Amino acid sequence: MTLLDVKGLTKSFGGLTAVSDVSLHLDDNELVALIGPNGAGKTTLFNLLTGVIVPTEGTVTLQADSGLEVLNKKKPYTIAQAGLARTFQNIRLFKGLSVEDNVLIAMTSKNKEGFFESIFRLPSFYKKEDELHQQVLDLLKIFDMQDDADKLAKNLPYGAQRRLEIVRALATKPKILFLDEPAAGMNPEETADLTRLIRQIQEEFHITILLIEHDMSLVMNVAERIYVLEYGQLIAEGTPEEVQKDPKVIKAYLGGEA
Amino acid sequence: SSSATNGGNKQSGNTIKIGGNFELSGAAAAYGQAMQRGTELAVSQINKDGGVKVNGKKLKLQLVQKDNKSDNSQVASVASNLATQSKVVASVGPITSGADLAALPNYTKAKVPLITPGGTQDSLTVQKNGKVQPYMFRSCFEDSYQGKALAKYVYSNMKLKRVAILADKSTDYAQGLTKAFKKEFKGQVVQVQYYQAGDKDFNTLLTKLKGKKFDALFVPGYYSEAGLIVKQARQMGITQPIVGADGFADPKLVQIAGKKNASNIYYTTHFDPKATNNAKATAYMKAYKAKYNEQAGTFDALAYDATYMIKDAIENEKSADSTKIATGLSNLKNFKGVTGTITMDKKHNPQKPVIIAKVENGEEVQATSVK
Amino acid sequence: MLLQVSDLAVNYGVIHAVKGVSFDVNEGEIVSLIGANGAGKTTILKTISGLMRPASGKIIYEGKEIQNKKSQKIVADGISQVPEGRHIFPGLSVLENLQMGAFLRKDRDGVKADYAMVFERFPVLKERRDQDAATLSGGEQQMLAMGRALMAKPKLLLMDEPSMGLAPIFINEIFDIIQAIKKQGTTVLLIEQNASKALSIADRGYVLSTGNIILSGTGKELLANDEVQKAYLGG
Amino acid sequence: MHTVLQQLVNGLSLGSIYALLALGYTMVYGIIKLINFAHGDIYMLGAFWGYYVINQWHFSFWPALISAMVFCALAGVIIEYLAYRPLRNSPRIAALITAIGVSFLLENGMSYLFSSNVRSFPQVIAVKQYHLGSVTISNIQLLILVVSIVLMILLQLIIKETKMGKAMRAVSVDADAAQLIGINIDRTISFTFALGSALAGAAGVLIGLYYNSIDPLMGMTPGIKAFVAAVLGGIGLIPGAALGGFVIGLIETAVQALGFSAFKDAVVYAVLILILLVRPAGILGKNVKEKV
Amino acid sequence: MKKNLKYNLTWLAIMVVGYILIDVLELVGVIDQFAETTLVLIGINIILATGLNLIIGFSGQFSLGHAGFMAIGAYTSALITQAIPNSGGMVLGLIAGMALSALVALIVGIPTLRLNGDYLAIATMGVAEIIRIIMNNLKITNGPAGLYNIPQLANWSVVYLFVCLTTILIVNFIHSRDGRAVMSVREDEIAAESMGVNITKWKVIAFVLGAATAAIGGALHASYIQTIAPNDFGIMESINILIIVVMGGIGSITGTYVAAIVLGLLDMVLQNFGTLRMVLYSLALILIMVFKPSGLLGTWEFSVRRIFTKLKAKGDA
Ligand SMILES: Nc1ncnc2c1ncn2[C@@H]1O[C@H](COP(=O)(O)OP(=O)(O)OP(=O)(O)O)[C@@H](O)[C@H]1O
Ligand SMILES: Nc1ncnc2c1ncn2[C@@H]1O[C@H](COP(=O)(O)OP(=O)(O)OP(=O)(O)O)[C@@H](O)[C@H]1O
Ligand SMILES: CC(C)C[C@H](N)C(=O)O
Ligand SMILES: [Mg+2]
Ligand SMILES: [Mg+2]
Repeated sequence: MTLLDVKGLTKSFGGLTAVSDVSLHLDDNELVALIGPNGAGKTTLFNLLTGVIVPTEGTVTLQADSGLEVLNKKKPYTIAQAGLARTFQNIRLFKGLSVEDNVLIAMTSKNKEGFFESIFRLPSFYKKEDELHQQVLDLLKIFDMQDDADKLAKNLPYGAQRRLEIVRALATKPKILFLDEPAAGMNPEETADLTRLIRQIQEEFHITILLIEHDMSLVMNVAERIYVLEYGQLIAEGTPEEVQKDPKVIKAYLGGEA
Repeated sequence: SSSATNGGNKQSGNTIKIGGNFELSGAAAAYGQAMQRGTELAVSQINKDGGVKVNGKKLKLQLVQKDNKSDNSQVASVASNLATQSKVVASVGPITSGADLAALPNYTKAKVPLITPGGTQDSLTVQKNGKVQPYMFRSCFEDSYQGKALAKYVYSNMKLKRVAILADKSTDYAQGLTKAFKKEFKGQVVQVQYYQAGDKDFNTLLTKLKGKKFDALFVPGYYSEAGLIVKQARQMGITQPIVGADGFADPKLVQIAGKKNASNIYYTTHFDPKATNNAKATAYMKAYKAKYNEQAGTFDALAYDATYMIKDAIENEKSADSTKIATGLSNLKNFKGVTGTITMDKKHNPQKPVIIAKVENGEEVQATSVK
Repeated sequence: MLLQVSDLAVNYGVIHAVKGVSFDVNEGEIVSLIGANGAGKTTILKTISGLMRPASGKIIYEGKEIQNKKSQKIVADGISQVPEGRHIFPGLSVLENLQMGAFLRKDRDGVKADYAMVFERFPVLKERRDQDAATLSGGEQQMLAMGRALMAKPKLLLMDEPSMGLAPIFINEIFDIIQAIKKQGTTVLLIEQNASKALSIADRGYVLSTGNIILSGTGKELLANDEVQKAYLGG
Repeated sequence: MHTVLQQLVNGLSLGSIYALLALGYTMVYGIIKLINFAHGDIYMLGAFWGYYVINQWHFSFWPALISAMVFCALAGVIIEYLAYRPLRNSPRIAALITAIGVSFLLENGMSYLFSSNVRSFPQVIAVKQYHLGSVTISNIQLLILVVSIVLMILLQLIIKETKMGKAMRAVSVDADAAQLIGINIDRTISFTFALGSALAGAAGVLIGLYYNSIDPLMGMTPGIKAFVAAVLGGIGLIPGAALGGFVIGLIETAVQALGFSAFKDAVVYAVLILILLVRPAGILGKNVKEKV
Repeated sequence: MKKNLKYNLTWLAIMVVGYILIDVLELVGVIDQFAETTLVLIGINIILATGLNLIIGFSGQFSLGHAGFMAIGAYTSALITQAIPNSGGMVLGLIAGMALSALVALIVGIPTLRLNGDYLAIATMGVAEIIRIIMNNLKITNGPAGLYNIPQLANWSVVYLFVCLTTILIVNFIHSRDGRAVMSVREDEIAAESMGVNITKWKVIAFVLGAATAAIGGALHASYIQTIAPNDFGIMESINILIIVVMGGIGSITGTYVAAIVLGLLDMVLQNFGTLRMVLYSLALILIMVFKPSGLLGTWEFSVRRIFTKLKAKGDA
């Protein structure tokens, strides 16, 4: 079943067309990778899909419970509430807040605490807070971060920060998760851990994942399907095996050995 | 839960403590510092002359002064500090009406009279129900008093029928003057324009006025802006008389305007050493110059008088208790001050002659006493 | 010996990030520092460049102690750096960024020749010459950071994870470029997560773990080392 | 018609004063993102310096002007060294509070030492009025106008063309990276303060001469107006500061000329807010959206 | 659940004990009129500064216009209590002041809160100045002379009560879903939005809430000082409140308390220094900021929960 359908998505910055007429689709519970040379427009595509920037042209539709939902031109928070979550290429955690708060914030829209309920500290407030606290701990446990709950995000080591970004995105209870270079700055061992984790998330949460990554060991290991972008255009699509052999991809991206 | 309900502060020991609630910093510091100088001069002269006579004994004055930052919260705080901690029996200042209003509740609670050298707002001395404020006094004119006098003078003596007004919109002083003037003036007010205290450039407003027909320009406001207005008006070729109130009565007006520009200027004032035979004023100006090495101005003189009014009240009542001083102040009669001979009216406003001074080429050339 | 670091210790407040590290770099070499996240690699480079002061230890460059010198003096002496996280100047164009790289240089002709050299090495930068550097893609910014460092015409080039975020095809190219830089006579001190690539082009290497050097040797030796294989090469 | 022309002249000459002050404001902001609240008070120092040297040492105009610039440059550098440098790596708002503290200190220190009285500035240049048709303009107005324009061009050249100017831009966007290419941050920032404060010093003497009235609090209101002007034009930009200054001068004049003088400042702020809503980074400012 | 009850009761106890303590000290004469004035002024500053801290410290929006909202509260309640000079009027005045202030904050907040950093600061400063100028020109506000003879319905216990109420309001707000959403805006707007947080909404809510508490502070000020004028609510007043917030530590309510008290006491002591007063004050300000750039307490917060946990840990050991 097609979950997200992207048609003719285009974005130009002044004279430069960073994303040009891209059409793609993501199916339910699929793990797809997006690769391409530096500056190909991958991050821009993520930004378009999540509403951080507004497309010049094209449509994005989501198969929501209530039928089809058009997402382009919507605000990022509505898109996030509709079930699209992401991580950032340059980590953007809430640095000055605790790990737990980082995750709790992602639950804001699903959290039904009322203003007066919390101002007056009604018993129901504590009940809801306790439940949330438990949910956060459960999530953190999956990533082996339960002991970091009270630490400030900025004090976490780099690798842990990347993982926290993923936890935070998951806490929005997304249908689709976009990961922008989750393995950047990790050493091979950490990357291997991450690979396992990504698979686990996909299964456990039954979500669709679209992943940008330059580390081919990760991509070829987990992706079911791969899109390849160059100069803003899709130049190839297929299984890892197909893509790896594609001469266009080799020439533009993989290079001789890979 | 107050310790001062027993009837005000009693004088004790060999000194009489009076308070100074002064605007020494903040926006009104220039006025507050003038008030400080006038008060200090008066206190030192009184003490040099032996002090204040109470029941045959001569007691020295002690001035307890505090800075209120020209901030109303601090004004109130200083008032309670002076009244309840220092236990002063009377207070000089604050000098601005707004601050007086903020200080008054605390002084009233402690039954300590407050005498302001500069709070000119009409309603300052009356309560909401129309009764007089028992502990509020002033040594200056109230706004309407001068406004009226000026309006009469312009119409009747100068025979000018068309007046343009350039008023300070940010002070109640200027607003009060404007209102009183407009009410009293029998001629025509052709135009009213506003500026804000602190403005420096009046060319736009003056250009606008220049096109209108008027016989005199009335500038309710203080010398710091009025000086600039005179200067810019004259440079622009506005030659009509410029009239003002005691806000003009400071040597700085001429300094800022420049001698040549300061011509054809009329203003109401309290004291005038030159034209009248006021020996007190002349002596004061000399003493002031000797002590501070600069020319005296209105506000220091008013503060000086305020201090002497307290002395007078004490000596008349033969007691330096705060409630007695209040009584003494409300009964003040024919007090000979630097700023005129003062009699306190029922509303605690000093009755004294208004003098109209005329300035030509930076020099005061004429002074007329009007009623 | 071009650079000699001895017993270097650096703290962030109470955190001891580098705890008595010694290593050296000979003229004309590529020396690689590898180590896990948080091992203290970036901190060492910052200290060499004079952005941080060591708690103890010495840094000797061309026979002179530089650990207490100001950064501009160190740059003037010929050490330049491609910092972690790129730190290009946003708001300035690509070309202006490169100009800034040559800030201390007085030889106009040399500078001109070097623009050409950089543009040749990184053709994308030429295409994006007048674009605001802030809007470059991650990889493009990395190239710009390298180009800018080269514009200073350094004797010693410090590189902090230059391959981070680069496409595979470009990673190879980057390492080629590093080798080319060496051939031109510039000495390189290289920090990399991509340990296998780094060690394969390095003359010598050091392995850093929580602020201490635990292994050293030639690039080949380290590549073959079991421990290194396990911990850093995913083997 | 001739009043309109005259009002235009009035507006421009008022605007040139705001512009002159805004230039220094914007320079300091441009490099360390500090709202230098004390800038207006440096201007006051310049005016008092001019007052002093003309009265006591009988300086003529140009020596007074130049010595005031030097004096203020020094004052600026010292203030930066003592009060702002220790806070360079602190939150910006902490530095702002320190700047407010410095502003209070200068205002009240001067008031303590020399009393808060208004005093008249010695008239070293005799005022001459030129009548061009029906429009009157004085030699001092012209002088201010010319000086602000010359300074603006000069500053723009310094920033765009000189090495120091480039260093200033680099430091302003990324101080660490600037160090890595060999820029001396301390010197660059000191230089900026010196330049900005020298401008304020020049403004102090010129405006003192023009209005002939100076006092320790004289920097407060113009300081805030200059800040508004800088923001209106696009803070950190030299032409923006000049433009902002002229726009405010013209608006104030227009409002007064139309008879709403009581609402002069309110209109200025309202226009400012409206412009910011349309152009969130000021008239000339580029609204750079962060790349994600 | 029991634990939470314990914490809340402890807080309640602290507040009641504080009240009784002041009351007793007043009865035995340790706190005289002057000390009481000082306490009340500190209390009002706490109310003003906690509200501003919510806006600046927690939502990260740099507002320089707090005095404007304070003015709205002050004028509204002063006019109402002049007409109805009893506690009913006071309550009505407070509610009306808060409502009006919140309404104005809503109207100006929605468009202006899109601005960033210093641009927002100057826009809010402009709003406050416009409010002040309007007060200066309206008939009902009595122009530059302002309002006087305002009945003194706010004594120290009323101020105390409102210090407690606003603190509870703001602290509870911060430590809830809403407060976290507000803080995420401060930390990173783009990330917050991508996590489903409607940043405009939360910015405006924090701004409106802060404005409403500013109105409380203004109303109490008007009632206690009994006179108000437009000039009381100028840029300097906004700056004075800002100073409390920053000096205490941005984002620390405890810090706001400490700074308000320190500055209040400083104000009290410095009265005696005459013209030197503000010189000393500014020196103190500069020195504190130079030596404690993150404010007296940084982001540290007093917490009953933490004390209990510590005590428990000790007991266990
Ligand atoms: N706001 C912008 N203004 C102008 N150009 C932009 C902007 N954002 C991105 N670009 C340009 O669009 C192109 C695509 O950038 P994008 O960040 O999407 O690349 P990417 O595929 O994610 O690359 P990388 O793998 O290096 O992160 C780049 O050439 C970049 O310079
Ligand atoms: N500004 C700072 N304040 C406090 N601690 C810091 C700071 N910067 C780095 N550290 C700590 O110092 C240690 C060394 O950090 P450094 O950045 O040098 O590591 P690295 O080897 O470069 O790691 P990476 O591979 O992640 O870049 C780490 O524990 C880190 O948390
Ligand atoms: C000293 C003056 C500025 C005081 C003014 N007359 C007032 O009523 O407030
Ligand atoms: Mg990218
Ligand atoms: Mg590093």
